[in-house]
Amino acid sequence: MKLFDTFLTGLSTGSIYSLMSIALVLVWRSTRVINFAQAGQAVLSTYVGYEIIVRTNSFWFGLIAAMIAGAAIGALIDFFFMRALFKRVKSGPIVLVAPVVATLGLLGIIQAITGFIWGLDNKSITPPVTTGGFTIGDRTLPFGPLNLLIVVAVTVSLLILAIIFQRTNIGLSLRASAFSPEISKLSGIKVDAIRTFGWALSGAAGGLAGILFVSNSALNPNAMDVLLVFGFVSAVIGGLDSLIGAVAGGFVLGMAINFAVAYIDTQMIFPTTFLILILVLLLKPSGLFSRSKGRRD
Amino acid sequence: QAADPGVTATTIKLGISSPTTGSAGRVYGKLPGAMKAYFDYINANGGVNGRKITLVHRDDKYLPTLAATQTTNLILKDQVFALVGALGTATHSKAYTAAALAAKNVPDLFVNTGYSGFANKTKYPTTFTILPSYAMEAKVMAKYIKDNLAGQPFALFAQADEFGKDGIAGFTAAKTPPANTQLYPTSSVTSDVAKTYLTAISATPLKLVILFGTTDVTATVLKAAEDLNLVGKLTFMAGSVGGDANTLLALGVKPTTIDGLVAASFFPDAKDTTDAYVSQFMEINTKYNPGVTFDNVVLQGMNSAMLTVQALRAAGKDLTRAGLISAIESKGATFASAGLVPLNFSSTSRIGYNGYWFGKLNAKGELKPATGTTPVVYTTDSGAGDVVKSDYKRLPLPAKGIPTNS
Amino acid sequence: MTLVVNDLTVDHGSIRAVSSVSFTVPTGQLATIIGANGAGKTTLLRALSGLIQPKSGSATWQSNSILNQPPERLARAGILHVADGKSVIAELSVKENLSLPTLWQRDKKSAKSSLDSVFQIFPRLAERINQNAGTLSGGERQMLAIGRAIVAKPKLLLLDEPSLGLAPLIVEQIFQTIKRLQTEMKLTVVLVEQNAMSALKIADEGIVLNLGKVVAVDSAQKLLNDPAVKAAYLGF
Amino acid sequence: MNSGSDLLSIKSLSVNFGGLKALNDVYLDLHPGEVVGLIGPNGAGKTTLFNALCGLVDVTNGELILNNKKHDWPKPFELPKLGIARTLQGVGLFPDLTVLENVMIGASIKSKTGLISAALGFDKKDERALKEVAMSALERVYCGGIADRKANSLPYPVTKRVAIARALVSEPQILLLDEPAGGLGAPDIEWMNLLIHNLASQSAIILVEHHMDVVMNVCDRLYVLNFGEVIASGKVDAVREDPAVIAAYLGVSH
Amino acid sequence: MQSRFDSARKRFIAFVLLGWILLLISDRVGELRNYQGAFVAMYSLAIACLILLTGYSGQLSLGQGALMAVGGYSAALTATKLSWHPVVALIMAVLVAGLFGLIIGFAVARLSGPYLSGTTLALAIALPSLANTFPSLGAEEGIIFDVGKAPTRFGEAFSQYKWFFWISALAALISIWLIANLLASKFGRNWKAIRDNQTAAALSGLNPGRLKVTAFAISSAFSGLAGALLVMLISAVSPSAFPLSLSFLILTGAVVTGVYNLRGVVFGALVLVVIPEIADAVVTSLGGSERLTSTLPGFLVSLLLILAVLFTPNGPGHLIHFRKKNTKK
Ligand SMILES: Nc1ncnc2c1ncn2[C@@H]1O[C@H](COP(=O)(O)OP(=O)(O)OP(=O)(O)O)[C@@H](O)[C@H]1O
Ligand SMILES: Nc1ncnc2c1ncn2[C@@H]1O[C@H](COP(=O)(O)OP(=O)(O)OP(=O)(O)O)[C@@H](O)[C@H]1O
Ligand SMILES: [Mg+2]
Ligand SMILES: [Mg+2]
Repeated sequence: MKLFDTFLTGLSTGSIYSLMSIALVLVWRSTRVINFAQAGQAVLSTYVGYEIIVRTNSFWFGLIAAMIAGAAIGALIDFFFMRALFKRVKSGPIVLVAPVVATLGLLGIIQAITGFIWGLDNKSITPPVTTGGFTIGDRTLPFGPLNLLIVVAVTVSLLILAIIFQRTNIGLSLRASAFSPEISKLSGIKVDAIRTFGWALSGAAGGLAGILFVSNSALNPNAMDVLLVFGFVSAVIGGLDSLIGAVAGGFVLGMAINFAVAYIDTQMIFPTTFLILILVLLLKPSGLFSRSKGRRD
Repeated sequence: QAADPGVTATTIKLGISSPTTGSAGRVYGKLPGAMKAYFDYINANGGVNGRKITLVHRDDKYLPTLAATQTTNLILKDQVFALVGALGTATHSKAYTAAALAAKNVPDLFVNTGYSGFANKTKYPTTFTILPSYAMEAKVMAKYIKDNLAGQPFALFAQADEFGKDGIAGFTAAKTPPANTQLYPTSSVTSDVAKTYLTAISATPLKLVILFGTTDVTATVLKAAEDLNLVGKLTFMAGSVGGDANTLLALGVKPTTIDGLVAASFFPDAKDTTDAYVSQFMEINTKYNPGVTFDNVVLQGMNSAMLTVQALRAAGKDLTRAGLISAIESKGATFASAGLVPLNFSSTSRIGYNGYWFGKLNAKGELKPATGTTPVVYTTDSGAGDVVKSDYKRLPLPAKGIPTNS
Repeated sequence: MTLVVNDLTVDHGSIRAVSSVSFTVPTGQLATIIGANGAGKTTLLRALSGLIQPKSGSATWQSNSILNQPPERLARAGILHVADGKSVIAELSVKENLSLPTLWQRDKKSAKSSLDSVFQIFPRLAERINQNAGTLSGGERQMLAIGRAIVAKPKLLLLDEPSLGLAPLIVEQIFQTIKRLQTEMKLTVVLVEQNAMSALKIADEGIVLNLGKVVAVDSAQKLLNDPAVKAAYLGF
Repeated sequence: MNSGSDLLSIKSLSVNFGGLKALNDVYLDLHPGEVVGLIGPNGAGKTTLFNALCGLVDVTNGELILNNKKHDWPKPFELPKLGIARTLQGVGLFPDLTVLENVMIGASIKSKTGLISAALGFDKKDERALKEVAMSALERVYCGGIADRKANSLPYPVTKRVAIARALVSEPQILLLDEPAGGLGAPDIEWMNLLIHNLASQSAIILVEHHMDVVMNVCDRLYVLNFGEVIASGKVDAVREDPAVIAAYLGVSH
Repeated sequence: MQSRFDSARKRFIAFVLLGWILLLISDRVGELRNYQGAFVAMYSLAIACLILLTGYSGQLSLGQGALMAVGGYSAALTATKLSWHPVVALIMAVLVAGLFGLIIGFAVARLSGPYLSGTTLALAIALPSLANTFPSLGAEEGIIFDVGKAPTRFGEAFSQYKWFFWISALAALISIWLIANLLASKFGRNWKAIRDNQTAAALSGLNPGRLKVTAFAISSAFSGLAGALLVMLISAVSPSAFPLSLSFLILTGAVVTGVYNLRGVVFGALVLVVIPEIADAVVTSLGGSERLTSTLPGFLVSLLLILAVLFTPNGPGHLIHFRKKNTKK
């Protein structure tokens, strides 16, 4: 029973991590940037969704609004900021560092702005379905309609993204633009637009993650900080370049953490995160779903 | 001898380092504002011995390093006369030494922590804390459980730091150690973690769960209990730090869930407008702190500010740091305060309040006495001393909330 | 209806790489730009394909200015540049590399057929179709880069040292292919080469660059036989 | 063949990449003072053979004999100790370092300075010695004058020479050159010809190259690879007449 | 450039001079400036460690805070639990953190780019929280690290803060001098080589794995010292003294410095200390609502950070470096 219960909580934790992880992987795939601002973007989009929910009384309008807002914010960041950054930062070890620092700076700015507009206190969003668990006999499972909704959202996002990437050429354009903007441009790919699209897509995923996550907890400017770390670790576990990997990484981490909490100790959350990550990477240094590397000469 | 910094014929400068941003800022961010509001109110009514009080606030985000530098800034740069209302164990314990408060004999008034370590006068010679210690809280809880809940065994879900550890020490001192203890790192309790915890507890015969942590964790656990349909099956008790009804409701806990939640407190209920102190503070809040809703944190801030004003008055016209400290030592126990439990300042005791009463929240979020109609107050110490029922009657509110003591 | 370059000057910071270069390539002609290392050949091509902004001068293709345009727009207009040094995306497979120029094309069928023609020219690529381009041998990468240009069905092809690192037999074959593309597809080609002899053999016209300046423009045949040019710049 | 004086001998080397047999049962011998050319069509496996010898790919099967002693396939960083040095097909200079520093990297096995003496600044003598050998290696490729230029500011032909200097500074017995003339113009090829001749006086060389004039000029013997197998080997003149080689690689014009 | 090979001596003289200047300054400024100066010295060291690791060996670490925590705990435990001399405690911080870095380095040397960053990030959140699990590590109140008062021969008026500054500055000066020597030696060159082209470096006889581990261990050792200094400055060690934001702060300092060389570390560190002050001053002078005052400092700091990345991505240190080169030509 405990095993099953833990599995279920792992599933629900994992699905939230997966959503964040997807958002991070999308930006990574399109620009080779780990977007730490995603925590801020997602929160800001969620506030927009919150305002819509307050005004329309409809969770679903809010969800759509959050995704649209997320896409817009992502696109704006790329358009006005990341493009300029990449123009200025081209080579050397700074290429590793500058985007990280830049997105951290963005995170700070977005959090300050949300804090200024909405204040620091908690807001809550009433989810469209009950958060209560499914009941079997006299037992209530630690997994209910909202958790199911989130799992479904992950699955649907993954499917939609898969379709976008398989059916259209956007996936390949994204990857090509990220790996070599110059060759992509010479092949006629509108690299700037494609990258902005990647950011927008990621922003939408972040908005979705935000509003679903907040339905189960509370909304404040720092609401997604911890989730960002777990999302990043999930993405790294999964291999950063693959959406399936992002989702798998999220579930691996979610399961690992919940089993550690259930069978060892609550205090094991952060140590488990580190241990599972280093275990995976010792076996596969570039994540579970990485493709084989190029030659070395 | 040169005069102490921060006092002139017409002003007194006080300082506070506390979080107003970050995750702790969300919980305690209103504190400095509330204190400022009360001081403004006093200033508008003539100040203290003709001096106007200014309060310099510095945000430490609840980080030890920042607390150390910000407190040092308060002393060296802002040249404050005394500190008042600093917040947090991890933060203030570092700030105290780093800012050399002891060497400079800077009064460190009404620190908002229940960590009993601050009562150590050799280590913190200028510090007075305000909250009863967490150990006291645990001991009083143990007593309550024995008297009202048939002494049933209980599980403890507590923050993995001084807060939780002090609590365990208290329960152990009361000879009722928790049957099951789970410590958790701050910021890690998600709804799934809470569910895992509650599922595990519900598999044991334990029916009583004590939550020794901040209100957001209490909320997460209660919501998990709702989801798992355990609200009726388990009884929850929250410590004074984690039982703020407003916050619980704002975080989406159902009114029906908090209805009946047992919570410890040493203050009147912040919603109780019939309480003289509360209604006076509310009035000040409306006027001098516009747009900020009145809650436990605001109450706490105003109360500390009011104690500060009394301390300053008690120190007399010739205000010195040493004088302020000895004034609290000698007269602190007689200050008017909103607390329903006695103040315990003396030359040997540095902990302000030293007891608790137990209430039950109702669906509106009001804390009503758990038994009878008036709060039953227990007092104790942080060590092995007994828990005794107190018939303490607090002093009446000074006229208009403006102290006139000397 | 030609490529007209007039008084083009390009700087790399303080280094003048291309200096007042002018030449004309009529539609359907194959011009080769030759010259020693560092003569400015690559820089010239990069300016024509929009990868760098020139300092001054003009360049038009079919009477439209092509300078300072985004490279992707020029590519879509049929101006295709195969950069030097195995210009492939190492992290993508051979197939993905080849499909880059088709991503934005509507006509999927013709994209498919041009893919087939690439495999006909370079059967080795067909064998490596799912391999990451990064694992290809140096020569295979060069084939892939040229293959990508063929798939794009350009109107103006700018080739930078296509023979680099290729085996003699393949070099022959590539030059033949370029010639064939030019004649069959009515392609205009600007071919930058170190291998001046082979290039001049297939070219209609030769442009000799030295230290960023045009030092000789003439029909390829004449250049091949001009002993002065030979001795001074071609070294054969 | 006098295998007793072999500097290097590779026997039945196979390298597989997944299902692909990049090298299959390949052999190669190198005698002191010799320049051996390794030629073959693109993708034949020439670079892979170098990679196997340098520990950059996993060898599926095969035997390595160095100075008549059987030897494990080395790790890349063990090569200088074994007296082997190599240039890369793609030049591979360190862009952020100066020319001199690039070459000093190649000589780093000569430096005995430990971490602690380096931290205390006691590495002057060692560094001076390193600098001296690096300078003399640069002189050998006629690049002494540009020692302080950053590597990423060099013209292409010069980078090729610096790369060679970096390889020969460790005074290798065996020098592996992967397309040293690739991308060079006619005058520079001429020049490279001479340089390789000079180098041959000190090291045995294995040369991979597509410029036939260079190959024919400097090589004593040739091995021809096709589809990962040796299809011909022997004296230059014999091999260039071999019909299989002509068909697979050279074409009729040579 | 010719001076390269007697630069070690020059560097030594420069550091001694700098030390003298600092000594003179510390006498002339107040307690607060001395305290801030001590922080600047501590941050300088931490930034130098990150520059070694990231700018030179090419390993981007988001977990410097964890390495600092190891040093901080080692120092505090040595001084408080073993009651050894504070100097020994500082040396212990270096040794233990170095050993820790060595072990972690072995585990992560194979990782590259974001995989390494992710792992170090996870380390940064995991390691400090572990301290709460072991009672002997003092939980949140932490373990005191008290270096004691300045020797009496310095006089009565010698403040605690000046003493902090002296210790911090001396430790940082010596350490940064050692690091600067290393970076100017073959090690610095070899690290750059494996960073820029691992294969070519390996073929030249450099063992990339070993070099990376060495870089990690050295960076960790001196980060440990920086951590011990931090803990000295705030009087005690506890998990929350090493939040993720500390690691990010160091990273920011490195970017402001320019990750390529040490030249601007003091400037980078100064920025970390001064910018919040400036933001504070701006907020105080603006006044405004509670919300504004609580969010504006964060906003200003982030804005400055972003402007710094956008307009001097290689840091002012790099600009100076660059200009010198150009004028020499
Ligand atoms: N990015 C750059 N920055 C500075 N100078 C450059 C840059 N690219 C090229 N140069 C310089 O511009 C001049 C022309 O170089 P370019 O690459 O165009 O010559 P090339 O004729 O293509 O030579 P190669 O035959 O070697 O390819 C050279 O002096 C070169 O050093
Ligand atoms: N890491 C790898 N993974 C998969 N295939 C590889 C890998 N490395 C090489 N190959 C394949 O092995 C074959 C031999 O490659 P190699 O680089 O040795 O060729 P080469 O003879 O050097 O050719 P060139 O003259 O074009 O440089 C090629 O077909 C190449 O695609
Ligand atoms: Mg070129
Ligand atoms: Mg090759």
